[in-house]
Amino acid sequence: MAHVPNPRPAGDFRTSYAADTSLFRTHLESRLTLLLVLAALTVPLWGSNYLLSQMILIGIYGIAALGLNVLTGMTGQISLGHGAFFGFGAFASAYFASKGIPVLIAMPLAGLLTTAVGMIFGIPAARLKGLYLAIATLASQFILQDFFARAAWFTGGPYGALAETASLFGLMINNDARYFYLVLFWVVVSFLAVSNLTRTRDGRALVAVRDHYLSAEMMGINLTRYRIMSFGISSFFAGIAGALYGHYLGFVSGEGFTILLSIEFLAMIIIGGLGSVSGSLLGAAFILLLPQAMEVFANGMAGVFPSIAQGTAYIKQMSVGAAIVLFLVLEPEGLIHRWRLMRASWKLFPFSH
Amino acid sequence: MALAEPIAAADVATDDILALNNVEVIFNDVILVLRGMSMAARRGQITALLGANGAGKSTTLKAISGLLHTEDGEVTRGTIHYDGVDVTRTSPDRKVKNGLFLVMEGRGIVQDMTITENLRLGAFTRPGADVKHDIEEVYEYFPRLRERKGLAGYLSGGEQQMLAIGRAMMAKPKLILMDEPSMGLSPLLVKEVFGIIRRLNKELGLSILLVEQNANMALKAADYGYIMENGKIVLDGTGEALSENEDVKEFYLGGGERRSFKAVKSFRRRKRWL
Amino acid sequence: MEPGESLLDVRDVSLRFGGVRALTNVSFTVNKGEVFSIIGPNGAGKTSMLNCISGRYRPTEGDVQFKGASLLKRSINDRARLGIGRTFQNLALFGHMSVLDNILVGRHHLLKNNVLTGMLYWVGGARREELAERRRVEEIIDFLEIQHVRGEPAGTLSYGLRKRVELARAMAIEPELILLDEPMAGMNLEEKEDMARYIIALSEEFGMTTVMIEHDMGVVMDLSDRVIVLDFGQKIAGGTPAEVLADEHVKKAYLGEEDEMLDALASSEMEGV
Amino acid sequence: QDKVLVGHLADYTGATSFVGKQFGPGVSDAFKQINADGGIDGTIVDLDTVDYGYKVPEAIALYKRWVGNGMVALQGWGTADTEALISFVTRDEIPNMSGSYSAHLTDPKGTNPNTKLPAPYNFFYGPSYSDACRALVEWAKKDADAKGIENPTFIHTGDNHPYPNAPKEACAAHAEEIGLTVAPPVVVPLAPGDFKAQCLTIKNSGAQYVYMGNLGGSVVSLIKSCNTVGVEATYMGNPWAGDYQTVEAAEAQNLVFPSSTPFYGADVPGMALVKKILENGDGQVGERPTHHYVRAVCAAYYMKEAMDWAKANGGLTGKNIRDGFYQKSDWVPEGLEGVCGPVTWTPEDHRGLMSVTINSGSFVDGKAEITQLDVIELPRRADWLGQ
Amino acid sequence: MNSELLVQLLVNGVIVGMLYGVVAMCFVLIYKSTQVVNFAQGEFVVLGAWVCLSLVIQMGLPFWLAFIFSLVFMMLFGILVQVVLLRPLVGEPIISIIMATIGLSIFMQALMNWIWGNNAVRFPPVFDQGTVSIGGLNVETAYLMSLVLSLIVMGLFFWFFRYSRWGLAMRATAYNQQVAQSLGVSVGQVFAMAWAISAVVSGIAGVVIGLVSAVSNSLAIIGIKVFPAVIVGGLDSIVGAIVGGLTIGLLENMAEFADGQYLHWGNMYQVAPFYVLIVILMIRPYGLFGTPDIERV
Ligand SMILES: Nc1ncnc2c1ncn2[C@@H]1O[C@H](COP(=O)(O)OP(=O)(O)OP(=O)(O)O)[C@@H](O)[C@H]1O
Ligand SMILES: Nc1ncnc2c1ncn2[C@@H]1O[C@H](COP(=O)(O)OP(=O)(O)OP(=O)(O)O)[C@@H](O)[C@H]1O
Ligand SMILES: CC(C)C[C@H](N)C(=O)O
Ligand SMILES: [Mg+2]
Ligand SMILES: [Mg+2]
Repeated sequence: MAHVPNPRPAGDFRTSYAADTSLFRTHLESRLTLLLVLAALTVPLWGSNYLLSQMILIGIYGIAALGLNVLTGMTGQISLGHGAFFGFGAFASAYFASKGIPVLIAMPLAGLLTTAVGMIFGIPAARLKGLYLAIATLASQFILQDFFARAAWFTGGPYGALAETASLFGLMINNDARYFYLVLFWVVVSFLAVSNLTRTRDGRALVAVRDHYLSAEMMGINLTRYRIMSFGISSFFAGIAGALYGHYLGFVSGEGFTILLSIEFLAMIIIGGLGSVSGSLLGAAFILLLPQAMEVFANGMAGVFPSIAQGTAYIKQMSVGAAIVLFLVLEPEGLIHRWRLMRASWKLFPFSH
Repeated sequence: MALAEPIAAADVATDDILALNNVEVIFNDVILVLRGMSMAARRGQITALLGANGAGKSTTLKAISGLLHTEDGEVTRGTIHYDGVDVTRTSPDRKVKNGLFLVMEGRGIVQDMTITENLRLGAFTRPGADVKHDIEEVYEYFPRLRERKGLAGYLSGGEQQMLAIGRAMMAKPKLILMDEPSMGLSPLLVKEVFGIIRRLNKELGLSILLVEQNANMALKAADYGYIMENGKIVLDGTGEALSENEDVKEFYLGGGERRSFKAVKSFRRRKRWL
Repeated sequence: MEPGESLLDVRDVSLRFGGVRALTNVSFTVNKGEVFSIIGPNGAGKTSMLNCISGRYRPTEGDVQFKGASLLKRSINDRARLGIGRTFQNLALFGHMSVLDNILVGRHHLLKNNVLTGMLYWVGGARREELAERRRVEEIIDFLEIQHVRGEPAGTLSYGLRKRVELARAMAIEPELILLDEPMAGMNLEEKEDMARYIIALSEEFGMTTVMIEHDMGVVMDLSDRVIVLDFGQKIAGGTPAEVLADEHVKKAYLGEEDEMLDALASSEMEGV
Repeated sequence: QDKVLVGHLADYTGATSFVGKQFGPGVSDAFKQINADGGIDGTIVDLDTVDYGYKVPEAIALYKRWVGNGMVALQGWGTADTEALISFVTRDEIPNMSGSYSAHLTDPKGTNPNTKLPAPYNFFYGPSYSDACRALVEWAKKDADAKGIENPTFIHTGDNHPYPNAPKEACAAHAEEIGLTVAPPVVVPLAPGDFKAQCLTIKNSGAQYVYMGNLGGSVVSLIKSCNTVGVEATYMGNPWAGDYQTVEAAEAQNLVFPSSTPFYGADVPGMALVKKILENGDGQVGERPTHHYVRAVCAAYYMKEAMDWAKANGGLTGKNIRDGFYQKSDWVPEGLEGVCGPVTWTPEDHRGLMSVTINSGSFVDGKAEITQLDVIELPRRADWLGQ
Repeated sequence: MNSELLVQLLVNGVIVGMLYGVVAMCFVLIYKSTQVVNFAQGEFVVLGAWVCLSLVIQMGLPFWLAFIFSLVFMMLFGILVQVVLLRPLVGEPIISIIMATIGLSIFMQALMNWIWGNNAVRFPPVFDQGTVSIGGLNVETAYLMSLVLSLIVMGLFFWFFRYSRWGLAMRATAYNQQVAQSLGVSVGQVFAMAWAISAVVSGIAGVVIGLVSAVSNSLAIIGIKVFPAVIVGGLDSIVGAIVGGLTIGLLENMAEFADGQYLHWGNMYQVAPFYVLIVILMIRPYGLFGTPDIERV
C-alpha cells in the first residue's frame, strides 16, 4: 500500500488526543458519514424495491467483505474459503431458528458458531504462510461445501433449509423496507466495530502480524493466537452476513456458497481497497452492480452493432472481466485509494507538485 | 567554492559520465522528494554524495538507474544524461547493459539463491562471458565469500555487502552507483571496502558515484563531492575543499578535534547553508 | 535490584546452523544499568547472540538467564512482558502502519483492552486506556524528536528516521533490558550524536540496561561501560573499551592493524580525557 | 400500447449453459411469436430476457428490479435461484415457471409432511426429477426382465449438489420397491473431467443401469471414461442429460433419457407452430434445436394461456395467472397439439405431467439416432407428492 | 479386499496424477518467476484444447500439425496476456495481479463460450489405438504421450531454473522486481517469457485432456483442482509439482477405493485430498519440496 499524505485542512487543529484518534479524519468526513447513514434511513420511504434489494445485498456482502478484510487486509492472510463460512452462517442461523430460537437472536448465535468453525479452520494459520495458507483455506471451502451437502440434520442436506422470517416484538420483518433496517443496523454495528478495532490494541496487533510478524512477536504479540483470532473475527462477520442472507431469501441452499463466491469476496476487498474499512462496502457495491451495469453496456453495444445482438450475454460477462482488469490496471490499490488521492490533491492544491 | 547553482544544459561537460539537471521526483503523484537536483559525476573519478537522512540520496540513485517505477515514483522534470545520452526515460535494464550499475541500499541480494548464483546474476547483461573466471576474480577481492556455502540470505550483514559489491563487479560496469556501501561493516572491512572502491577506480578505471554517511572516508576517497539537503544540492567542491569547509566539519566530520559522544550537544546548531 | 547487580547472564552459549558454528561457548554477564557493547567482525555472531537472548534463536547449548531465571523455556512473545526490548539490524518496522501505531504496538503487553472491548471502544474502557497510552507514547515521540512524522507510514521514512522509530518502539515496551543492533548504521555524524544522546538517556533517564552492537568505534568507546569482542563465534576479548581496543587480537581481527584515529582514541581513553 | 412484464432468467454463460442455450431461446422465441400473434388478447408481453450466468444474487437482483417494474410472471431457470425465490414469489404472488424440476416444488399446500416449504407459485413443465427417474427405473425393470438379467442393479451418479441429488432417495426407494437392487450412489462432479476412478467403482458395483444426475460435459465425460474402463451398463439420464448433442459428443450407444415433448421436426400437428417460432425467432439455436427448446416453447405457451384466462377473469395479476394454470385438466395449448402435454395442475398438486417418454440415443455413422423406447404413465401417488 | 480394483485405481492415480503434475508445473513456472498465482490457468488449458480442435476439425489439419500450431498460438497468447495485462501491473501488489488473473479468467470463459459454445466436442480419433492396457486398466494413449512429455518438460524446467541465465533472472524477478531490474533484467521480458512458456505447457496439457474427456469450457476446473498438487509439492519446486500431482492423483483414487468399497460416504474422491493436504501442510508447511522463507532479523 503506497503512502498518501494526509494533511488536515487548515483550521482543523487537533487539540486533544481524543480528537486525533477519532474515527474520521475531519469533521466534514464524520458529518458526511452521519449524513449518509441518515439518508440511508430514509431510503425505504422513497426508494424502489429494486434499489432497496440492491442496498440490502450490498450491505450483506459488505459485512462479509469487511470480515474478509480483517483477515486478508489487516492480518495479511488470504482466504479462499470465505464463501463457505458465509454459507455456514446462513445454515447455522436457519438451524437455530428452526429450533425455535428467535431469528434476531439466531443471527448473532450463528455468527458465534461460525466464529468457532472459522477458528478451527484457522489452526493451520499458526504454521502456514502466504499462498500455502491460502490453499489450506481452499481446502476449508471444499470441506465445508461437502459438509453442507452431507449434514442433512443441520443443513437439510442437498435440498437446503428453510430460513424463517425474522420478527421483532411481533412485527414481522417480512418486506424489503423492514429488512433493510435490519441490515443497516448490522452494517453500522459491524463497521463501527471494525473501525474501533483498527484503533485499539488488538487491531494494531493484527496489522503488526501482517507487516512484520517476526518483530511483532518480539513486541509481545502471540502470533498463533492473533492469526487464529483473525480467522475468528472474519468468520464472525461472514456468519452474520450469511445469516442475514439466509433469512432474506427465506431459504438456504448449499449451491450458492462455492469457490466462486469466495473469489468474489476477495475481489470485493481488493477492488475496495485492502485493509480499508469503508472500501469493503465500496467493493461489494462494485462487484454486485458491475454485471448489471455491463448488461446495459452490452445491450447498448448490441444497439449500435446489431450483428452482435446474439453475443450480448458474452459481451456482458467479458466486460465484467475486462472491467476488473482495467480497474486494477488503473487503480491497483482500490477504490478507497482513489478517494484518498483525490482528497489529498484537493487539500494540497495548489501545492501538490 | 560556490553555493550550487543549477547546471545549465550547455554546461554539461563532456567528461561528465553522468549529469543530472534540475531533476524533480514525485512519489505517488503527490510527495515531492527531489526538488531540482543538479549534479555531475566525472569520468574515471570518484564522486561522493553526502547528506542527512531523508535528504533524497537514495532517491537520486534510484532516479538515475530508473528504479523508481516499482515504488510508484516518477521523474517529473529535468534530465539525466549518462555518457552523453539522455537516459531520463530509458528502461533500467538498458542502462545496466550500457554499464551503469547500482548497488542498492540494503544490498538487494537475492536471499534464496546461493552466492555463486547471485554472482552469476550480476553478469546477466553479459551473455557468453567467462563467468567462472570473473567469479574467481571477485573471490580474490573477497576471500570470505568463497568459504560460505548455502543461501545468501543466511549471510551476515557484512557478508551480504561484500556479495553486493562483488555482484556489481560481475557486471563489468563503467559507472557504479553505490548506496552506503560501508553501512554495517566492521572498521576493518570499511577500510577494505574503501580500498576496493579505490582499486576499482584506479585499476579498472571505473567511475564511481558514492552515497555515504561515513563522510570522513568518503571525502578522503572522493575526487569531488556534493552535499544535499531536502532534495537538492546545497554545497559542492573537491574532496579536499569540502573537508576544509567549516559546516562540513561541524556536521559531517566532527570538527577539528574529535568530540566525545558522551559530551554531545544539547541544542541544535543552525546550518549556515540553510 | 540494585545497580551493578547482574541482570543478564549468558552461560556457555553455542549455536550451530547445520555446519555453521555461529556461536561457540560464549559467556558474559550484563549488569543492571550499564551500557554493554558487543563488537566483532561481520559474521562473527553478534546478531545471533542477540537473537539467542531475544528468543528468535534457541542456543544449541548453554543457557541465557534474565534476572536469575532461564529464558530458554519462555516463548518469544513473553520477552516484552519479562522486560526485554530490541531493535533490529535490518529494520523491522510495520511498514504500512503509522509511526504512532508502530510505537503503540510496543505497548501491547501493557494494554488491557481486547477484541471485544476494542470493538466496543466507548464502553468497557478501551477509549480511556488508549488515550492514556497515547499520552505516554507522545512523550517518547517528543523525546526522540520524531513529532513531524508521527502520522506517516513507517515504510516511507528514510533509513535514519526508521532507525529512530525502531528505538521508540523498543522504548515503548518499557523494558529493563534493551538490545540495540547497530543503532547508528547508516547515519551521519550529526545523527549519530543525536542517537548517542538517546542511548545515554536510556540508562540515565529511563533506567534501562543496554546491550548494543555497533561498528563505530568512537561510539562504542564513548558510550559503553563494558565491551566484549566476538570473532568466528568465539569471545576473543572482554573488558572496558580501552582494554579491548588495546588488545592485539582485536586489532588484528577487527580494527585493522594501524589506525591513527583509533590509536588516538585508545590513548585518550587511557588518560581519562 | 398495452404491455405486461414477464421476467426471464436465462443461463447462456454459466454452469448450466449447455442446456440453457437451448431452453432460453425457446422461451424468448415463443413469446416473440405470441406477441406477433396478438399477445395476450392484445396485451403485448414484454419479456425481459437476461443472462444471469447461473448466479443467485444476480437472479435476486433481477427479480427485485422486475417486481419493481410490475412483473406479473417469471420464467425462471436453475435449482439454486428457483429455491432462493420460492418465498419471494409466494409473497409477491408471482408464478414462476422454472427449469428446475425438483419434486418439492410440486407441493403447493405442503400436504406431504416431508415438504419443508410449500411452493404455491412454482410451476414447471415436465415430470419432476423424481418422477422422471421413477419412470426410468420402471423401464429398466421391464428391460431387465426382457433381457433376462438376474438381479438387475441400479446406481445413482451425480454431484453432491441439489440438482443431481434431487431424485436420489425417491428414485432409489422406488427402484427397491419394484425389485431392483440399489448400489451405493457414486459422486461424479458436475464439471467434466476424467472419471475413470468413479467408473471403476461403478463397474465394480456390477450395476447394469446407471442413472446420471448431471448434464452436459460431465455426462459426456462419464460415458467416455466408463467406456474406456469397460463398464457394460445402460446409461440413463435425467431430463436435462440427454439430447442429440450429448449423444454425439459422447459417441454414446443406447443412452436412455426421458423427454416430455416430441423432438424437433417430429410428425405431429403442433410442430408447425414450433417451426414457425424457430423461423421467426432470433436464431440463437440454429437449425436443429434439441427437445429442450421444444419444451421451453411449451413452458411459454402454458403461461400464455394462463395469462389469457387471467386477463379475461379479473386482469393480468400474478394471482390470476396462477389460477389460470388451474383452469384446465389434460391441457394442451392451442396450436401445439401433439407437442405439449397433456398436463393438469391443481391447487393441491403441481405435478403437471405424469407421463414420461423414454428414448434411446446412439451414435451411428457420425450422427445421433434417437428412437423412442417406451412411454411410462406414472400414477399420481399421494406419497410421491413433493417427493 | 478387491485387489484387482485397487491396482487399477492406483494405476489410474499415477496416470491422472502425472497430468495434474504437468498443469501444476505451469503454475509453478509462473509463480517461480513472477510470484503470481494464475487463476486463469484452467482457461489456458482449455484454450489450447479448443485451438487444436478447431484446427483439426475446421481447417482439416492433421493432428500433429495442428498440435504444433496450437502451441505456437499459445506462446503468442501468453505474450499477449503479458503485454496487455501484466506489464501495466509490474510493481503493483501481488494480490492485485492475482485478481487481474481472475478477471482474465472471467473474460476468457465468456470469450470461449462465445466462440466455441458450451457443448462438449470430441476429438476425431488421433491414435490408431485409442487405449493401452496397463495393469488391467485401459489407459488412453494420449495419457502416455503426456507422461513422456511431462518428464521431458520437467527435466527442461529443472535445468532451466538451476543453470540458465534466464532461469536465474526469473528467480530474481520473483524475489524482488526492483532488485532484478537493478541487475539489468528486463522484468517485462521475464514476465513475457514465463507466461509464454506456461501457456505452451498448458496447451499441451489441454490437448491431452481434450483427447481424453472431450473438449468443453468447463474443463477449466482443472485450474483449481491442481492447487492441492502445487501446494503439496511446494509452490516453487518443479519436481514438487510432479510429485504433488502424483500424490493427489493417487489420493483421489485411493479415496475412491475406500469410499466405493467400504465407507459409502460419497464424495470422498473430491474431498479426501483436501483433508490430506491440510495434514501434509501441518507437517511440512512448505509442501514436500518447497523452500522455506528465510526468516532473519
Ligand atoms: N517510495 C516512497 N514513497 C514515498 N516517499 C518516499 C519513498 N521513498 C522515499 N520517500 C521519501 O523521500 C525522502 C528521501 O528518501 P531517501 O531514501 O532518498 O533518503 P536518503 O537521503 O537516502 O536517506 P538515508 O540516509 O536515511 O538513506 C524521504 O523523506 C522519504 O520519506
Ligand atoms: N538462520 C541462519 N541459518 C544459517 N546461518 C546463519 C543463520 N543466522 C546466522 N547465520 C550465520 O551465522 C553467522 C553469524 O551471523 P550474524 O548475523 O550473527 O553475524 P553478525 O556478527 O551480526 O555480523 P554483521 O556485523 O555482519 O551483522 C554468519 O556466518 C551467518 O551466515
Ligand atoms: C438446467 C437446469 C435447469 C438444471 C437444474 N435444475 C439446475 O439448476 O442445476
Ligand atoms: Mg538512503
Ligand atoms: Mg548483525
